[in-house]
Amino acid sequence: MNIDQLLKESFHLLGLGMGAVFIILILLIGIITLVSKLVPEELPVEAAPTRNSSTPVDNQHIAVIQAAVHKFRKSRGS
Amino acid sequence: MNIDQLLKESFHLLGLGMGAVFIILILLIGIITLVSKLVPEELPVEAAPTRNSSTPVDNQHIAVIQAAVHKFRKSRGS
Amino acid sequence: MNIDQLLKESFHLLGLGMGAVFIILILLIGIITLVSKLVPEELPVEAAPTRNSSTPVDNQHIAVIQAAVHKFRKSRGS
Amino acid sequence: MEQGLLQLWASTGLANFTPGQVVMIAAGALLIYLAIAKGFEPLLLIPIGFGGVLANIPVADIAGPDGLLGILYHSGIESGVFPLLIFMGVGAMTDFGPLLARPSLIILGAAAQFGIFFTLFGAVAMNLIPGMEFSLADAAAIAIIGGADGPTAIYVASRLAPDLLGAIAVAAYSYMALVPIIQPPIMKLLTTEKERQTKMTQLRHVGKLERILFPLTLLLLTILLLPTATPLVGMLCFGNLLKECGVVDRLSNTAKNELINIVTIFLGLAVGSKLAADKFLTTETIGILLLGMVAFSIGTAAGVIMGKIMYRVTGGAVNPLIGAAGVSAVPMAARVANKVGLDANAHNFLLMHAMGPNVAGVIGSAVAAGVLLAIVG
Amino acid sequence: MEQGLLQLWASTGLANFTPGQVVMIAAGALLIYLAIAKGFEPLLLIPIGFGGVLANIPVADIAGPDGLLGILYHSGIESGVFPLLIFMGVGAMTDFGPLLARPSLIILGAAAQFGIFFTLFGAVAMNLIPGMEFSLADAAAIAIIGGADGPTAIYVASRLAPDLLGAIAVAAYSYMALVPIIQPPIMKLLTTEKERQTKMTQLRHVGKLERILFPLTLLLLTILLLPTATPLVGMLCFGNLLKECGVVDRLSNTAKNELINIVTIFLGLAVGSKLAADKFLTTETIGILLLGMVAFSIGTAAGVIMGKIMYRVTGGAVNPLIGAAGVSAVPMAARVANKVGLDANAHNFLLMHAMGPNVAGVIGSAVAAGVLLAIVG
Amino acid sequence: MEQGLLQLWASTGLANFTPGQVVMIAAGALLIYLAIAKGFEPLLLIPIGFGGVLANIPVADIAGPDGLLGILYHSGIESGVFPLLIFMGVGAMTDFGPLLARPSLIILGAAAQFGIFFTLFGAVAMNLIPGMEFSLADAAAIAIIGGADGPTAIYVASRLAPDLLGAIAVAAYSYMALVPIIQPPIMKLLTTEKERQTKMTQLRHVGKLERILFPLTLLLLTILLLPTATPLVGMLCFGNLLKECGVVDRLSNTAKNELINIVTIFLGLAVGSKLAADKFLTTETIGILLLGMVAFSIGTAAGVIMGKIMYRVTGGAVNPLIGAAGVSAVPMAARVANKVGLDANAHNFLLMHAMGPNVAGVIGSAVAAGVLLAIVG
Ligand code: NA
Ligand code: NA
Ligand code: NA
Repeated sequence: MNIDQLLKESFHLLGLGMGAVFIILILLIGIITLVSKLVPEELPVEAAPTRNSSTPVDNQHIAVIQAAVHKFRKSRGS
Repeated sequence: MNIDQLLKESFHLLGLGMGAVFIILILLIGIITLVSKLVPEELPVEAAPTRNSSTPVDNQHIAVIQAAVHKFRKSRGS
Repeated sequence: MNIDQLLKESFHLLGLGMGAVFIILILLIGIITLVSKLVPEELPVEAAPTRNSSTPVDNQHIAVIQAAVHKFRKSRGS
Repeated sequence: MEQGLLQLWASTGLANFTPGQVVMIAAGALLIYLAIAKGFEPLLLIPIGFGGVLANIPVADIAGPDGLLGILYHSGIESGVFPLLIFMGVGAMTDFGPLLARPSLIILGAAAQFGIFFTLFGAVAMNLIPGMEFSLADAAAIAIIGGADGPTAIYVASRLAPDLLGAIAVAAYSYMALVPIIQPPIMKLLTTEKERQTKMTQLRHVGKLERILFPLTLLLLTILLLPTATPLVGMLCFGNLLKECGVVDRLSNTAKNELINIVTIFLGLAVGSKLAADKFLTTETIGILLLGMVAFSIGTAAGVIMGKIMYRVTGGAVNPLIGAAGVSAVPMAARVANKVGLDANAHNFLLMHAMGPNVAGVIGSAVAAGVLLAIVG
Repeated sequence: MEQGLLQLWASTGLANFTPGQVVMIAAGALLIYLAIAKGFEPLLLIPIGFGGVLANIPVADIAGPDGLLGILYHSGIESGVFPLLIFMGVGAMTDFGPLLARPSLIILGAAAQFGIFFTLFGAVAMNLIPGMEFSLADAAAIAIIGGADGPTAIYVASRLAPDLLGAIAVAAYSYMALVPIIQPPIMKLLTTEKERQTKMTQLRHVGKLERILFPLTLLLLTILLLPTATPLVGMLCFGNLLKECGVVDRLSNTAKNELINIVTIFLGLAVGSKLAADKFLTTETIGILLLGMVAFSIGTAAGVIMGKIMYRVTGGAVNPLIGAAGVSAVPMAARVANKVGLDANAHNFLLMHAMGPNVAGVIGSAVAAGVLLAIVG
Repeated sequence: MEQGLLQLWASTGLANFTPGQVVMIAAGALLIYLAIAKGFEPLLLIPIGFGGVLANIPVADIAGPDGLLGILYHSGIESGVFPLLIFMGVGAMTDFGPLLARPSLIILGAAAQFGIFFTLFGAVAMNLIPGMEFSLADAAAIAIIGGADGPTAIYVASRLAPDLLGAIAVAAYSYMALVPIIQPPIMKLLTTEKERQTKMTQLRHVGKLERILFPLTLLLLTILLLPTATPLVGMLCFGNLLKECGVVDRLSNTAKNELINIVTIFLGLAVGSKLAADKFLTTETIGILLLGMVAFSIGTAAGVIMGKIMYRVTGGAVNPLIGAAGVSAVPMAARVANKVGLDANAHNFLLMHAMGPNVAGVIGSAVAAGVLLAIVG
């Protein structure tokens, strides 16, 4: 392709590309808005921080902490 | 293969397959039983939870705990 | 290659190889020494153990510890 | 400009969809829905379902030889690498302690494999129905669904009937998720209330040395008798040895966490590539779904019946319900046995007792796979 | 002996260096310096810079087809696998909540893509300069730098102009690192003090179901309209679905941690292989660096101008600064918007408001990439 | 039926074993035993031993081009990728601080490489024994065992003598595990009680900038003088830079944990594939095992002798024992030096002082590997 053809092609691409981007993202806005209307409102509870029960750390924690508390207790002579 | 041959073949496979499964798993039962007899009994100690010494968490634990205990101490005014 | 050539070759390799190893490692000593002179001395602070803030463990720690301390407190009847 | 617009339109999905692709994208979405909303084996069915959606996108050719899914399929499933690595991870996760504590229950895991070989028979018989055409290799690959073990099914299907792999994997994982629905009626039908109430004695302690020797002896036995099963059994044993030997925890932890997670994502997507409409939307798929259900049911029944035999033989020391766990579907089938046991007697905890037959079922299916690969492959 | 010494000398770097290799090793070291000392996108630029050094070592041929970098390039970038896996990880990390809370702001992420297509134009126009020779494919690959999104740029370049990939990746990541320097003057030039002081109302809470449906609807839309964008958009949506569905946390955690880390190391090194002197030290590279800067600037300006339009239309409810975040460069550009907003009004926190356009920019760039691949590829 | 039984029997291991395979399965089991019960480098020797078992299973052909081990070998070892990734992980784990604190001790890591080149000589001389036939490339690959560094040995062997790789890797890791038995007698023989009691002054603090500059300068030096060593040295330096630069901790953590674990599993299994009976059970293997032992001993002796020279030159400031750590075998050899030092003087802690020569030995072996690859490769 010579430079003229290239410029013409890229002019086309500018139009097509920005067109596609705007069409798709505007449709996305529409869909999101629609979905947010259709979906029943949820309460923003966010609940208590659910701890992942699969981690083996917790028992270790507790062991270490118990040891620490025990030591502290002893050091206080109680 | 026509359907007759196929049926014959799969009948064979049914016999061979279940035969192999039962033979191998029954031998496995035998071996496990034998091994459990040969291996000296272990006491089900399960010991104290051995901590993996390569984890860098422990020192952090202790630091955090010390801080917590310290804070607690202070808050009790002792 | 016959055995004579092989022995000659490996004799060469012995010389070249140990030569290369010593030259490169001695140059490395020189460079390290030079760099250590050029680089401004740093104080060996090592600071407080900087905790990686991306780990989600800390909050868990604190929660667990608070629970432990709370329990301990209660058990002491204070 | 107009030409560009035409070119762009010609490259839209709308202009290129085949009806089959639309159906299969809906099917992929259904799998995702079932996985998220109903808890159907989400670790596998979300990647498989999503892979199925991606595989049916027109123009993009993501499941083609140069697309991501095609590359994953070629390098990981065609080669057999992914299911074997999953099996290694399963080995690193599996506690064979209950099986070692009471090895006689292994026989329940053997009986449940009857589902596999009966289904093989059924699949071949289906050829009598016009429109169905299953070769012996096809039938064997379908039958392995009865093993109730995902990686085994995928491994065998990739070797014997790659074109059916998508349907086989979907059926295998779907029925595993449906185990709590499929099994209880069969279990209740075949057992009496009194049998179901049977309590079992506590399991003995199993020492470390026995645990280490187990994967090695299992592998040795398989080597001697059925080497075609050794890729599967070998990787299971390897993972378990890493776990039990106690000196390479960093390797066993990686095998059962990051590595199995990575491979699960890749395997799921790659299996999804076989949900392309032209391969999946055939009458064969309906046959596979039907046969898979039969396989699970027969396997469950065979396990329970063997459980009843053991109940008699041991004078009531074995609860026949745990026979159902012999199909594998680890650990779901063991939980189902526990649940049905609790329904009969609220103080009857069968879970640990069912784990033995449950993991024995994994071994049993791998052995069955070895026979199929040896004779049919 | 002498022969051996000669052979050894002939195999030293000193005896084999080309001037270009020396320059490129220095360039690699510069990237490493900028990454460590100046914080320029270190996760990518350290591996890329180091890969660039390794690629320019004489004799060793590490970037050749049998060298480590060449193997990584061939298997991970030529195939498209690495950028797609990174996109999956990005999806598993991305919170689309702010975008869902106020979807109208997505339009800002669309406007900023103007930088891409204007640069395409500019790249083609550069052919007027003697010594520059860019094909349409080259120009499209360069233009995508304006998307301010690393994996998208690498993916498109690997498909349209692999020879330019090194320069394009370096430009993309460097300018992303320079966003805090490039954007503020443009943002201040185009907005009034009053506009910059605009406060925005708090975002609404977004429920779990909306979050789960979003990746699925986004993918569906892309399938229908622009399937060539579905590899990128699809993997982004897949990662996000893993994150939001809540039932496969072990997969999403692996996708956004270990897996993306491993792929980042490999991708960086492999991109570095394209910094080999003979491919990199060309006049084209200078053109690419210039055009990349233009792309970022135009994209920023287009985003801000669209922000001003929204400011008018909404009667001052939208702060135009957040338009600049539409270029993506996640999350840097959103932080810059927040910073410039704080400069104008110390109580004006725009970060969460800018995150919507910011992640919309990722989608926008992927869509733009799809158009380029559809028409030019 | 009979035919099927015959077919099944014909596919058992029992019917297909060659005596060599039986021996090699026993050898694999022995490696596993030594790894678990005696602590012989279990991270590598368990996967290698298990891989050796799998490789010698008749019928299954797991080490063949389409088997799992064959695929891992082809894609990871033949390509050189696995040892290089291991080296990256080693770099990310290695603390070069002690080496930087007292660089003169690097010379000990140089001297210990004498074991490599002397063994090369010995391997060639072995050709005088009837039945032994080592080419120069074979001899070089065997000699590198003296480097006491697993990935280096595997990398060199995969390039120069792939058929010997199994024996070389097994020898390298076995002797590394045997370092606490091999080294002390040699160390005690060559040193006086007084020398062994020598205390060393505390190491200076090494700043962050020196640590960052070290991998870069080491790489630069290697590029200038010995580019054939740059794949190994480069990846070591890359890993170390990730660690020391402090801005990409997520990458260095992955490199030294999950990634190195995954690659270790794969590398071990793949090396095991080279324990197939027909390649391993040769008189050459006996030669390799003998020569490997010689290499370790000579290397240790050379390091200690250089230590004695430094003891003299520095007027007793260097304990000659730490010279033995120069063979690498990180960190075992450094611990051995510490242990022997403690035996002579219960208050003499040499560990940190021995770490410098120890990691210098890694670099020294990589340099030696570069020479061998340059001249012989
Ligand atoms: Na099973
Ligand atoms: Na963008
Ligand atoms: Na060494």
